[in-house]
Formats: sequence, structure tokens, C-alpha cells
Amino acid sequence: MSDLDPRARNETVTIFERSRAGRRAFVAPEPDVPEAPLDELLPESQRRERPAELPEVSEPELVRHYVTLSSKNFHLDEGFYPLGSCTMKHNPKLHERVAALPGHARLHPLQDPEYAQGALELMWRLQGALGEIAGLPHVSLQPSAGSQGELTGLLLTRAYHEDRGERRTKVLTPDTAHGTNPATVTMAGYQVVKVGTAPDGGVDLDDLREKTDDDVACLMLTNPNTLGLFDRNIEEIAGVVHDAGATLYYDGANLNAVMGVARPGDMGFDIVHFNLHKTFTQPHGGGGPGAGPIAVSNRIEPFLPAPQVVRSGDGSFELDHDRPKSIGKLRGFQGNFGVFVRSYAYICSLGGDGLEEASKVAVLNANYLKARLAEEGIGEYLPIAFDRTCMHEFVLSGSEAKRRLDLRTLDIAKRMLDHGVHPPTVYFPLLVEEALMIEPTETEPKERLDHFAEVVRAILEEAAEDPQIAKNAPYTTPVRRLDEAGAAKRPVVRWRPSQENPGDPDRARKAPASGSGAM
Amino acid sequence: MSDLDPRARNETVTIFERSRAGRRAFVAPEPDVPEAPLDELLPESQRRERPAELPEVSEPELVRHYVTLSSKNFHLDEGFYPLGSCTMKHNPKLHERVAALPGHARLHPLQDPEYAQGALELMWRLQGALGEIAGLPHVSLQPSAGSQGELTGLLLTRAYHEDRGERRTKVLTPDTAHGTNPATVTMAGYQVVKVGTAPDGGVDLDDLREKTDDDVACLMLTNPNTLGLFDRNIEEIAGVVHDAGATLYYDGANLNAVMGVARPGDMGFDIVHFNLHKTFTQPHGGGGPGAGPIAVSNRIEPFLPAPQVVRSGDGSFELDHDRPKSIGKLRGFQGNFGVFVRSYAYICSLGGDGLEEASKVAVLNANYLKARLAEEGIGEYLPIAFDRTCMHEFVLSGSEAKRRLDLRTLDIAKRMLDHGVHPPTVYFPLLVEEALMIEPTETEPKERLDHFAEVVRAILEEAAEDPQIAKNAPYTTPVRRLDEAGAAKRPVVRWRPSQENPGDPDRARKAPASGSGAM
Amino acid sequence: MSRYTSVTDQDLEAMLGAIGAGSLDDLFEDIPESVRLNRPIDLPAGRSEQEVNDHLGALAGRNRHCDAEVSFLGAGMYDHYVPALVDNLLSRSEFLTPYTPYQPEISQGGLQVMFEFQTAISELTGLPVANASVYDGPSAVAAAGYLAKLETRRGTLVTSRGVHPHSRAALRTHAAGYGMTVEEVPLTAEGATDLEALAGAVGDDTAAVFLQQPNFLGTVEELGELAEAAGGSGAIVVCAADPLPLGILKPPGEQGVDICVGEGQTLGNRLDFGGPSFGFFAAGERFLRKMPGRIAGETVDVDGKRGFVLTLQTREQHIRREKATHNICTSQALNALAGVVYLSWLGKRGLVELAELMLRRTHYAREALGLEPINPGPVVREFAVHVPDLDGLFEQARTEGVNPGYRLARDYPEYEDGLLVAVTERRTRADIDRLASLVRERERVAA
Amino acid sequence: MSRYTSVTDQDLEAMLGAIGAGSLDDLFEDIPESVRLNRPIDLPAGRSEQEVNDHLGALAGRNRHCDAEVSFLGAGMYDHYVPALVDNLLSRSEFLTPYTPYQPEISQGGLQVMFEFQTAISELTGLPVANASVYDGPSAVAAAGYLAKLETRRGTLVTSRGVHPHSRAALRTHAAGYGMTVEEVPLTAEGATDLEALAGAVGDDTAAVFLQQPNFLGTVEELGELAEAAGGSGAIVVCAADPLPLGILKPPGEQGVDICVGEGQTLGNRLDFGGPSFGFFAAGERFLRKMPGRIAGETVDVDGKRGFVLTLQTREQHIRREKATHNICTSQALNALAGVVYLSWLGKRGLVELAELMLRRTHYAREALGLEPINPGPVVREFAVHVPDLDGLFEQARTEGVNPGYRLARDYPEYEDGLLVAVTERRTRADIDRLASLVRERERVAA
Ligand SMILES: Cc1ncc(COP(=O)(O)O)c(C=O)c1O
Ligand SMILES: Cc1ncc(COP(=O)(O)O)c(C=O)c1O
Repeated sequence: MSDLDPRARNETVTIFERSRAGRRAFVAPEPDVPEAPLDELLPESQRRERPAELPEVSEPELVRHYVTLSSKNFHLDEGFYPLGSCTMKHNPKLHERVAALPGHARLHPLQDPEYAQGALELMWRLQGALGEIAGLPHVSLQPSAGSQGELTGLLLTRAYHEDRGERRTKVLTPDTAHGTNPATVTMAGYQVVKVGTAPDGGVDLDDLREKTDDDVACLMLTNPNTLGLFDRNIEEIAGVVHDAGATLYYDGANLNAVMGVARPGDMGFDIVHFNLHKTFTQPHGGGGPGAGPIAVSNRIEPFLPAPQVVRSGDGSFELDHDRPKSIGKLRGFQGNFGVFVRSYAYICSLGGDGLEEASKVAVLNANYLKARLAEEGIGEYLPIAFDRTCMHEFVLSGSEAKRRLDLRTLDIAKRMLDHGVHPPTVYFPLLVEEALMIEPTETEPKERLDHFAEVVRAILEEAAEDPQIAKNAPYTTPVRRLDEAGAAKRPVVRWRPSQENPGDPDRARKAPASGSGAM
Repeated sequence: MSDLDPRARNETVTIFERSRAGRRAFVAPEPDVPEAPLDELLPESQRRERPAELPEVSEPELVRHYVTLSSKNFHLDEGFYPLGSCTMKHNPKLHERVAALPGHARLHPLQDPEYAQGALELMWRLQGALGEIAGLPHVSLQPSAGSQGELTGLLLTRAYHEDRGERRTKVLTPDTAHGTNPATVTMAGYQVVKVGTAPDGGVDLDDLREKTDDDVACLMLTNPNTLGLFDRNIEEIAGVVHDAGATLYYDGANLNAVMGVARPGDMGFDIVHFNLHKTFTQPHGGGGPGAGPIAVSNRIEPFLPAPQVVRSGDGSFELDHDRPKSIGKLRGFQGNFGVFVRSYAYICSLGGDGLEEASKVAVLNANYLKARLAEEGIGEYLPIAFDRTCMHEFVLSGSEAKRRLDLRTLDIAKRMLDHGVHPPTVYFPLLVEEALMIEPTETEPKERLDHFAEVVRAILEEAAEDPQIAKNAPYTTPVRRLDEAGAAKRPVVRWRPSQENPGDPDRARKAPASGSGAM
Repeated sequence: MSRYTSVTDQDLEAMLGAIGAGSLDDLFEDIPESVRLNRPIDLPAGRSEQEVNDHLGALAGRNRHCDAEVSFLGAGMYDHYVPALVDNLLSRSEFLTPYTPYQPEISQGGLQVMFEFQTAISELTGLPVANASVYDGPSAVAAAGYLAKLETRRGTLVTSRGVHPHSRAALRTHAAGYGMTVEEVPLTAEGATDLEALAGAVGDDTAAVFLQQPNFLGTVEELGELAEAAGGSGAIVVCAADPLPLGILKPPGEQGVDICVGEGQTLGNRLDFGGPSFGFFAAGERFLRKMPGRIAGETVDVDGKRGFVLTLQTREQHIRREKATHNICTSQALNALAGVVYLSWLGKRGLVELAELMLRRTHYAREALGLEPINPGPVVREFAVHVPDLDGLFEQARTEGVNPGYRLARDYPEYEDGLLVAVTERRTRADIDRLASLVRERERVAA
Repeated sequence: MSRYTSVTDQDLEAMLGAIGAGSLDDLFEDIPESVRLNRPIDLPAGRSEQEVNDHLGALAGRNRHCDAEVSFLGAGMYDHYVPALVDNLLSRSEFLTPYTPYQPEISQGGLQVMFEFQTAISELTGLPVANASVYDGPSAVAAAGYLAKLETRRGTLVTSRGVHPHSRAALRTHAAGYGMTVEEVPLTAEGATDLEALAGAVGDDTAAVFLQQPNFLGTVEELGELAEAAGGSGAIVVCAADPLPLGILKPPGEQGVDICVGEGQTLGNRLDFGGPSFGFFAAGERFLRKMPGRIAGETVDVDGKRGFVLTLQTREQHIRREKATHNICTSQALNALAGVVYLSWLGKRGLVELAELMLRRTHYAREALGLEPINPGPVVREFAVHVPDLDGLFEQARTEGVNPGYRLARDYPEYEDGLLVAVTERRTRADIDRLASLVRERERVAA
């Protein structure tokens, strides 16, 4: 039977197990300098005794190994990917082309600004565009991702308060907040204080007022929040926070809902981070790279990281390292420039109206899918958590499916894999039981949304007859459900040669999972 | 059950069926010239009345459509591809990079040679390398593929004879010849005369002598021939042909066996074609592009196609269009330059020894696999057609498998698809019953050869128990055996909109194979 | 051992052992000593990837490509914008590395692409059937000649001088093989095919007549009239067409043309100094079983599932051998893929928008240059003008990074001072005005 | 409608109908009027792909990249050759477009890549466990500081001035958050970390000590001695290392280093004007459950089939929230993929060959320049020298297309006339000799 199994043909073998002593994909360039004996150049004490055990494979087999691995990934160019909070929008191929231009890809980060004017102008233009979109005047592109943007925001908050001689100790985060928010609070040396959620899904104003005192340094908010709901009371919230002298931080992961419609700055936020790998379509790469630029108000500006890209009188662009009040550097050089190129290209392609259209269609798609999933046969099993018009995403509860069909959200998600669609984000936000967080994004056509609704319906109908099918799903994936508990209990986090000495060219062939049968 | 079927997720829908009126992936650049009314610019008589029915899709769906299609192809970077006579050797990724350089990819074919010196030098160097490898002094890169190289060779032969006042009418081809040889003979206005094969797999010398008269213009030979055997009598053969005043043509499809070991020119051949997409690793692209340069002896040189790349006294490179005796042009411009870039890069990477090593390992791999397939359990069902040391490929006969297992070569090939290896060339050459023509190439490691042998063994063992399994194979491919007879009887060679008028945006949704279920 | 091979010493030993050979050289014993090379190939030693990359980069650096100057060169290949998704899709191993799809069950991607390509070409040309590609435009013209021979058994081919010089050359070269003569019909003083001369040239022995739309000078031909005059005595009417202008031009298939062929480079393919690109070949139903090259057809599998195969292979060399309708085997599948992806990217409206942009810019350019036109009538994408001081213009323009276009004299002695100027969506109004100002400058110099 | 969205008028109507909304704007009713923008975003209008392509091309054209000059710039990122297969693999949608592998059953490609990456980093550093990447080298250093705080609860961090200035800056910036002070230990007159000063600086409140191998000046540090002095009082010894020299240098893990971090750009990543690249983070077994970032682990599925998952997630923000060992979420998976593919391309022997080539060229260059060295001892890939006429050298060199390297004064006032020269396999002997002759020329001018 296993011969009939399409998976039989790609057994799992690591590149290390494919290694055979003597093979090579690399040939060194001509040695053109004197072959001085190494011990004249390196002290014995610092010389490696045996080479690192890297694989020895030819180029053809190296390519096949990674091409075969790639085919085991589900990806955005394959199908629907409604992973809530991740904004899996289409990644235009143009962006990869322009990012690869030698003038971008082969530019050294310490190149004299005089010879990097194009790069600095691109960053300067991107700063301007992000500032306009956020409604805040000053931008730093440096942070490497959203979570580093958050940390930057809190370090700026700290610097701001300390500059005013204040030492505040607490940061407020709603109980719907993404995990990076509280984690960031701790890293920034603050103490987390949770704020509750009101029946309408927004911030519980009374709870907020009660917890906001002059020991509070900041309130971190996502708006629309992780329930996909826009907080109608945003102005009151801003008022409460500002009256207490605290800063208001905007987690920009959900910015894709409001571009051109409303701006965090106009809502009263002091600091905003952007996820360029979400709203501005940097490909996610299986977990990065991304970039988390921040935009801030005038009172925060003095503390921004160094260097800043500035335009000097003669119209040329400079890197300003001389920022006495700056919090310093979060990372090396000027940030993830390669990401800036893609996001800038995206902004150029869409323009102002295009960005506004993107947000409006994102919200349209979410509300349409929400309506389809409220239909009879689905809605009674997966009720919407907070029944309001949603923004770019929405959250369903699997509570009823669990109660009435003995079907957990995890089972529904795993069964989706057999249907060739990526499951939504599950079990987040925490306050929704058996949550399914669904974000279709604006680049999905109606057919994909309809198909997803039909898949959900089919899974629920199937479960009504036999829940076991979903409980044992998936069936058609390269592997089936994996033993995660076992993996954590006895962690195997690197490959090790089997018994035989690693030098033994035959080790791989002897190794269980390998051998020619593994081709 | 179909839900469990991995194929359910990629229904077959053409890009035309995905079309929805109003969608677009293309946005036109700013119109920057006066919007003159079209009827002032185009006569009514020549204006199109209704637009061509091209698909209307967004970029994201366009990308997904073709990415999904691509995943239905088996390819060389996925696994073993021993397709006899096709030399499916690894295609180095470097070649795609250098071919894409703007200086190559964006160079206009009519650019003044003064501004195309790099391209002309590359062609000149490639000509030199091919001449040295073939052992013939003059090279034309113009032919687009092997078969056009063959036609060029016969047109040169015709011009050569006519220049000497002779009108010959016949061309000899062995019965083992590839189909393009006789087809070319006819296109070149000659008559095909078949020469038989001797018991040792070489040309039947007696038959050759008998059929070689002064009406014979040329003998087209492949050496090693399509049986993978080197003709030991090549010198006698050349003698016979030359004594009759005919030319000796070398079909270079099998050159991968003898680079650096023996040269067609030294064997007495007058004209050689190369398949750059075989021996010199131009990727096959699912059926091209390729290139079929030719190398010729001095007596043939005057008739070579125009233009020729020449080096002038001052070391600069020119295109010589002034060739009074030239047969003219086979195609546009200078040939498939993009292919030349890749093959030249390949020659630079390997160098003289590397090319020789390539041939030697190709022959080693073929003989090793031949030995593995002669083992008990395989050899008795798939005997070797001509039991000699083979060169880069060899031919087995499925006669015994058919007789003893009721298993046809076609069934063996189809069953291989379930094992994730590409079948050999089947039912060619014609003189071998139920032929399997196997060419592993030098870039395959021993493990892949061993695995292939095990696959063949497994298929034969399985068939011994139940031949039906193979007869109904494949099972795990995107589609199973297809109705080719039906396709030829009622040819459907283009998509047509269903009943509804093509303009109807809903047509695709209504079309049977389409609709959202088809995502 | 090279970086592309894998035979370790252990492998070599084991493999020779299994073969029963003592050494690698034993495997070559069938090759007579007398024909052995017995010396290393006389080529430079192999180099590292980095060195080869740099060497090829240095060569490429000595070519002036279309981004390095403002170029109005056309004459058969044109500088169009190729969208990034074409490069990305063509770089996928799944499309780049397979052979011709002989095993349809594992080649549905490539086969469906061929089917979609055939559909798109059929739509553009207005003819019901198309193949999956031939080598290029000129060889497509030659292939049409061969088909005409097989179909009509007549002896002569007649072609307008408006057909691309390379197409006419390829036609002559091939015709010399299959034994036909080629006659040319001149152009009128307005640079269009001479209707009367054409009518006069066609006779009972004419197997086929060749036209081009737009013709080599960019003239929009009166295709209907010409086809009527050409087809009268039973000759097959062949039209070579540029696929992009077909977005707004009346399809040849609607004007009495039997076979429409053409150069596909303009459809998402690179210039590549002349190749690889692809040729397309579309025709009336009756020619289906005489067409050259691969044709994909729709069918179903044993489960009734929709699928595609190479069909009507009894036309082809590997089945019919000397009786094949053409000898072509490897053609241009990857380039045709670029073609259909590009056309799907343009889409129904995009193709029209692009063609109209080209049309308008062509006419704008002809006026802006203010030179005496060779073909004063309707033109698209290209036009020809008389330039009093052609050498002077080139000399100055080239030093200023402008390439004025193609000198007609090379192929048309009758247009001694002729310049052929091509315009695409890549050449902005500013580019055109720059060429125009150069022209005026030369005029001042001359005056 | 933009080219990335698909809502036709029919779609819009149908969708609003299903929603029960009258218009798109109805969907935004929750947003208070008072915070609405109510005007278009003030940005240029959208442009066609061709126009955006040309605009970005024009910007890129105004940067002088490493192929446009002979550059000896290093100081943290280096111009290494990236093999073509890395670009090709990274361009595959299968690797480029997925999110973090939250669904392991359909993410085995990405997860196995992480596992292989962790193995390669473990081999290079000589430490048993590694994570799947952090942002970059400097933030990896800062992350090690945070781990040290969680582990030791001590208050100060001590760093050698041989650690990259950006790493020290990032450490200070982060430490200001998690409330620790950072002390610096000077370099000796030979440009190595001052052993005694280091020993003196370390105390009972020292949470971690930071070293770099080779250090910022290219000096090969006596890591063993330093680690011994540093670790004495229970401080965690952290070493930042350049992975390529580790091919020939004794692994930090074998010399008493607890945590080895570093910048991964040199492993198959582009320069990209500073990012994205990746940082790696390797440590002793005991730190496994305190590591930052993703970690892939091997396991089996319900059929007993080998597979990989994200493991030990209880360290991470999405599970542990405020108790997480770090806040990192999105990291640098694609860059780490480039890293492991590059290392597999180099292979066991290639890494050594490349590192030895760099070592020899570095020493050759230092001699060829004939300038007074700042760090006369063993160096690899980089070295520092005093240049009497630094401005003059730069002025002339830049006009001749040579970039002499990095001016140390920017980060090290103590090396006012200091030049940091980096050498890779991209800089040939000829390139080095060219810089040397420039240096001598300046000396003649000065004399
Ligand atoms: C709401 C929210 N905040 C913050 C983050 C963290 O962003 P990053 O992954 O770029 O660090 C995410 C990403 O998942 C998010 O969804
Ligand atoms: C022996 C032989 N001759 C000629 C050819 C024709 O070459 P091409 O496909 O390049 O026209 C082939 C290709 O299959 C072949 O194998």
C-alpha cells in the first residue's frame, strides 16, 4: 500500500544524512596569495582541531534537497491563508525584482551617504509615507519587527518620562492583547496591568479609569483590536490615558483595516508601530524577515533611535547620528532596508487611493466571509464572539461545535488542511472560548471566500455524522498530527550522527531514516 | 472519500475559466501623448471589432494559477529523470543568473556590433570551444535545436554537392536513427534509405556498402548510437561514405558520452550538430528552448549560414553577413543567444577536464545501472538488448516481462510514476521490442541509481503477484492514465466558453469544471 | 570531482566492482585507439562559480543594453516591459527543468499551459487551431511554406517585400531544401504591399502567398484585399503578424488568411540578443493534421477527470519519421509559457490599452520627428522615414546615449537613407522628444 | 480596482447584499466621525508596474554598490559571494510566502530547515543547542544580556570594547529597559581585550561578560583565557562570533563560552544596506528553556513518521505572555534558510578552504599595505592600521573607484587615524595590490 502513498516518495532525510565524504557543491576561487603556513598566521590555541561537520553534497543533490523540502510547505501562492492577525495579503513579484537590484542588494550599510543617496532617499520617502498614513510627524525605520517596535515604543516612553523626572512602573494592556505586548512590557522593565474587555468587545472604560493612575507609563492598544473590532470609545480612552500623563501606544498589526479611513495620530496615539510584513506586504518568509518602524508625536521625537535619515538644506540626504537624547540603537545599522524597498514599492504601486481601497476591501471581505459563516449549518456551531460589524478580521467561537458535535477548534483546523486551505489563527484571543480568528485580506477574490465557507460547512456536516474523521485529520499532508508533547519533553533540537563516528562516510547510509530508499 | 484525496484540492480549471469581467493584473503606464481618436489613426477596415477574449484576473490569482499548475509537473530538481537520449543532467542555477544579466537579457539583436562586443566575444569563444570538442574547425551557432541543426547539415550537404555540380537524391539513416533524422531528410528534399543494424548493434557494414552509391548525398549517424553503443567500425564506415563522395553527418545528441575521449571530426565526420540543451545543460523548459549549433570541416565551411561571428585584425568582433556561397538563414538574427550564455558558462565551470570527467562519469553511471538491472529478479524480465559495455545510456527489452508477467513496458513506466521517478524513454529505438532506453547522466549520485534499481525490482515483484496493479497505474499522480485515442479522434485544442456568450462575466462560474468549488 | 558530479572514491570502487571493470578507461575499450583524442581538451581549466559569475558579468558589461540607452531599435524584436511575475514563474524548477511532456500524468502543468497558450493565440489570430510553438517568427514562416508544399504540391512561393527580411531569407533557405522557388512582390511608393503586382505574381503554381501585418515598415496593410487577391488561384494565404498590435487590428483569420504565424518575443520574452523566443503557428481547421510541432489536447483520465495530452502525434517525427509534417522536436515551450502568462497579465482590456498606447505614440513620434515618411499611411509600433544626414544623426545620437533605430539600407537598397523607428510603452514622450530634438539639431548643422 | 484586488461591481453588490449593508462606508460606522481622516491620503497616485520598476531602478542607480567599486568596507557586514542557488531557492513561493509554521503538518519544509540550521550553528559554535534565528548580531547580543538577567538576577553587564559598537549600543539600549548597567573593558595596545582589566571589571554582580571573536579590529582573541577570567565569579560568558572564521578557529563552546551569538549576514545573505540578515543564538544545554525565539524539534506523527515541530513554546510570548523569556515573534526565517543552504553549499571542506583563503589574504593585505598596524597580532578577515593621511587617501581612492575601508574614529576616538580593512574571497590579490599602490602614492605625495 505504501507504494500507492504519494508521501512514500519523499522520506524525511536531513541534509546531514545525505552527506558523503568527498562530495562538494563548492569550489574555491584560485588561491592568488602566498600559501603561508597556517601556524604562522594563527596561534595553536585558537585553531580548530576538527572541521565542523557540515554536509558534503553535490550541487544537484543540494538543490533537490531544498526544492523537495519547499514542496512540503503550504504557502500563500498556493491558496487561501486567512491567518488572523497576520494579514496574509498577496506579495507582488515586482518587489522581489526591485529588492534584488545590485544598487539595493549589494549596497554596504556603511557606504558613505554621498554614495548611497538613492537608498537614503527611499528611506526618507518611506518615513514620510508612513507618517502620513499614521498621522504622526516623526518616523524611525530601525526596529526589526513589530515586537521590537513595541520595545522601542516602551523604551521611548521610559526615556520620555525620565526626561521629565518621572519614574513610572506600570503599563496597561487589554486582556485581548497579543502576547508580544505583555512580553514587551516585562522586557522594558515595566509591570503589566491587565484591563478588561467590555460586553461590546472594546476596552472596559470603568476598569481602565480605575487602573489608570500616575504610576502608569503607557497604555498599549490595538485598534481595531484583536477581535477585529474598532473601539468606539477611543477618544475617551485617549483622554483618560493622557490625563494621567501616560503615553498611548498603537500596536499597528491591524492597521490594514483603517488606512485612509482613520489615523492613529488623529485618535490620540503617541507612538505607533507598523508591521511592514503585514500591512505593507513584505513576504513572511516562513517567520521573517519583517520590519517594525515606528511613528511618534513631537514630544517623543527627541528620544528616537539613532541614526535618523534627514534631508539637508541642499536637498541631499544624511544619516543623523548626533541625537543626544536618543535611546540609542535597537539593532545594527539602519534597519531592514531590504524590507523597506518592498514596502516602498508597494506604496508607490497603490498610491493614496490604493491604500484606502486595500483597507476598504479588506473590511468588505471580512464582513462578507463573516456573513457566509453565519449562515445556517455553520453559524449555530461557530457563533461570532462579538456580533458587530467587524473590521479586517473577526473571531468565531468553537464552543458550540465542541458542545454539540464534540469537535474542537483544533480538529476543525486540522481537517481544513485536507481541503487545501490554511486554518485561521486558533485559540487566540484568549478570552474567546475555542477561538477561530479569521482575516481574509483584500487580495482574496470572492470565490476563495465562498470556497472557504463551503469547506467549513462540509467539515461540520461531516462531523455531525462522524466527528472521528476530523479528530484524526489531517490525512493528506506530508506528515499527520505530530507528537508535540513528546518533542518538548525530550527535546531533539539538532541532528546527531548515529553511533558511528561522524567522519564515517557511510554513517548516513547506515542511519535509520536515510539510505537509498529515502530518495 | 474525495475529501481525503490530495488531488481534490487542485481541480483542473483553465486561466480562461478563472476570468471575471472587470478584473485586471495589468495597469497601463500614464498616457503621455495626445489622445488622438483611433479612427484617425487606423482605417475602419483594419480595426478589430471585439477584443480578443483574454482572461481577466488579478495578479494574486494569476500567480496562484500558474504556481499551482507548476506543481503538477515532475521535474529534474525533484528526482531521477533517466529519459534516454535526452541527457537530463543537472541545470546549474548560476546559468540562470548570468543569462538574466541586463547586458545579456536586454540586449537588442540588432545592436551595433561596436556596442555588443561582449556578446560577440561570448559567441566567438563558444564557437571555439565547440569546435575543439568536436574536432572540426568551423562552427555556426545559428540552428535553434538539434532538428534544425540536422536540416542545416543536409542543406549544407546539398549546397556542397551542387557547388560541385552534383545532384544527389538519397540520404542514408540507420534503422536505429532518431525520428528527426528521416523527417529532416524529407524536409531537405532527399529520399530516405534505411541501413540495417548488425548483431553487435552497430551499422551493418555489408548493407551500408550495398546501399552506398554516388546518388547518396550523406550518411546521418549517431555515435554512440541510440542503443548507447559506440560503433567500433566507425573508420570503415567513414571510408565507405567518403569513397562514394558523400558527407558523413554526426547527430550530436549523444555527445555526452565521448567528450574529451574521442572527437567526431577525428572519426571522419564532416558535419556535427550539438544539442546545447542536452550535453551543455540548457534547461529543457518542458520542451525548449534549446540550440543546435553545428561544426563543419573546411570543405563545408563556405556554405555556412549567415551571419558568422568573426574576429577582426584589431581583436574586435564582427558579424560577417557577406558570405556569397552561404545557404542563408535558418531563422532570425544570431540564434538562441540566451542558450549560448548558459552553455558557455557551463564550459567555463567545467573546463577541459571537467567535460572529460562528465563524459566518463556518465558512462560509469550508465554501466553501473546496467549492471544493477542485470541482477537476478530484474535481468530475466528486462534483458539488455545488446549485451556490450554501453556508453552513456543503454536499452533494455521488456519482451520477457511481457511474456512472463503479462506486463508491458508502458505498465512498468506508468508504475514508476507512483515511485517518484521519471520513466526511461520507452518504445524507442524501434528495433528493440518493448524497449526501455535508460540514460542516467553524470550528475546522478549512486544512491539514486540504486533506488531506481530497487524501484524496478519492486515493480516486477509486485507484478509477479498481481500485474493489475501496474496495469492500472499510476494512482498518486495529479491525473491517472488519460484517453489519448479520444483526444486524437475528437481534438479539443483550445478552450471555448460554454454556451453563454463569452462576454458574460458569469460564464466561468457557470462552466462545469469551474466555479468556486474549483479553488 | 566537479561540483556537479558525486562519485567519491568509495563509490567509484563499488561501481566498477559491480560492473566488473578494472578502471574507468576499460569502459571505453570499444573506441578504436586511432580515433581517440589521447590528450586533454584544449580549453581553460574549470573555474569556481564566483569566477565564472564574474567573467560572464564582465562580458555582459561590454554590451549596451536597452536600459543603458534610449533605443528606438525594433525591426522584429522590441523592448517591451516584462512583468516580474513572468521571471518568477519561469525560474521555477517545475517549469524550467522538465523535458517535453511525454508522460502526461506527471506533466499536467506544462500540458495545460500549452492548451491555454493555443487558446490565446487562436483568440489573437482569429483562427481556430494553433500549435504549442515553433522556434521563432522566421522559421514559422518557413514552416508555413513547407505545409503549403505538402498541402498543394505546387512549386512556387510568393512573398511581399513587406515580410521581415529574415523571414524571407529563412523561407528561401528552407525552400532550397524542399525544392521550391520564392518570388518577391515589391512595395508601393507608400510602403504597402503592391496589390496589383501581387495579383500578377500569383498563379496556378503558387503554393502560398506571404504577407505581414503590420509589415516590416510598420505599415498597416489592407489585409483583406491582399488576401483576396492572393488566395484566388488556390494558393494558401499566410500572414506573419505581430501579436501585440493584433489587440486592436482586425484578426487575419477574419480576412481570408489561412495561416497566421509570428514572432512571440514581444509577449513577455527577453530580447536576449535575438533568442530564444518563440514562433506561433495558427491555422484553419483543415490544416490541423498537417501542422508542425506539438499540440496539446483536452481529454479525460480513467476516473473521468479532466486532463491534457500531446495529441495528433501521428503528424510528428518520432511517430511518422520520414512522413512527418515537419522535423521539429524540441521547440520553445518555456518561451511560450512566458507568452501566455504575459497575455493573461495584460488581460482582455490590458492588451487593447497597450496596443492603443503604442499606436498613439507611434503616430506622435512620426509627427514629432518631422521627417519625410517612407510610409505615410497608417502605422503601428513602427514607421520608416527618410533621413538626409543619417550617418551624422547616428554619430551624434550614439554619443548621447540615443539609438535612433534601424538603418533600412541594410535590407532595402531602395531605401538608401531610410530609418526604421520603433516605439513601445518603454519609450516615453520625453524619449521621443529627445530623438526629435537631435534630428532638428542635425538639420541645423546641415543647413 | 487595483491589480492586487478582485472585487468587481457585481461582486461588490452581491457581497454587500449578503452582509446586509448599503455601501462600503456603512462598514466603517463604528469609527467616530471626529477621528476620521475625511480626505484622501496625501501620497502620489498609484503607478503601473513598469513605472514603479523604473522609479526604484533610478533610486538604486544612485547607490554605489560593491560591484561598482573595489570595496574594503566591512566592520560587521561583508561582501561575500552568494551562490545562485541561494537566490533561486529563496525566490520559491514555498519558502518566501508562508507565515511562521504554526501548522506543522503543512510546514515540514520550513521546520526541517530550522532544524538543519540549528544543527549547523551548533556545529560551528561548538555548543549543543541553537535557536532558529533572532533579528541580527547586535540584537542577539542584547538578547543574551536579557537571558543573563533572567538567569542570574544580577545587575551589571561587562563588555570588551572589542565587541562591535552596534552590539554594545544595542546592549545599552536594551539594558536601560530591563534595568542593568553596562561597563566596558578597554583594548590593549595590541588591539586585543585587556585580560587584567577584564578580570578586574568582573564581580559578584556581573551577570554576563561579552567578548567577540575575531574582535571588531579583526584580532583573534585568546578566547580561552578571557573566558576563564570572565566566568570566574559565576557570570555568563557570551561571545559574539563571525561564523566564517569559525571554520578554522577553535569553537567558543570548547573554550568556556556559555552563549555564542553572532551576525549571520556573511552566510549567504545580501548586504542590503544593513538588513535583513539574521542573528544566531547558541548556548549550553542548561539554557535551552530560557532561549529566545523559535526552536524546531524532531518528533514523530501518529503513524510514527519522522517530523518536526516548533518546540519549547512555553518560553514564548504567545504562550507565556509577560513571563516569556523574550518578546520576539517574527524573526528571520528566510535569512536563516539562506544561511543553512550556504553552509551546505560550502560543506565540510569548503568552509575550511574559504576561511583559510580569507586568513591568508588578510595577512597578505596587511603586509602589502605596509602601514603601522593597530593590531599587530593574529588577525582574520579584517585588520586595523594607522594612516597618516587618511582624508587624502579616501579622497583619491574614492575618485578612482576604491573604497579603502572603515574609519575607526567614528566609533573609536582613540584610533583617530585608524582604518579598518576587510578582506573576503571577493577581493583578489590584484584588488589588494591596487589599494597598496594608492597608499604608497599618498605617501609620496605627503613626503
Ligand atoms: C496584534 C499583534 N501585535 C504584535 C505582533 C508582533 O509582530 P511581529 O511578529 O512583527 O513581532 C503581531 C504579530 O503576530 C500581532 O498580530
Ligand atoms: C538522437 C537524437 N537526435 C536528434 C534529436 C532532436 O534534437 P532536438 O530535440 O534538439 O531537435 C534528439 C532529441 O530528442 C535525439 O535524441
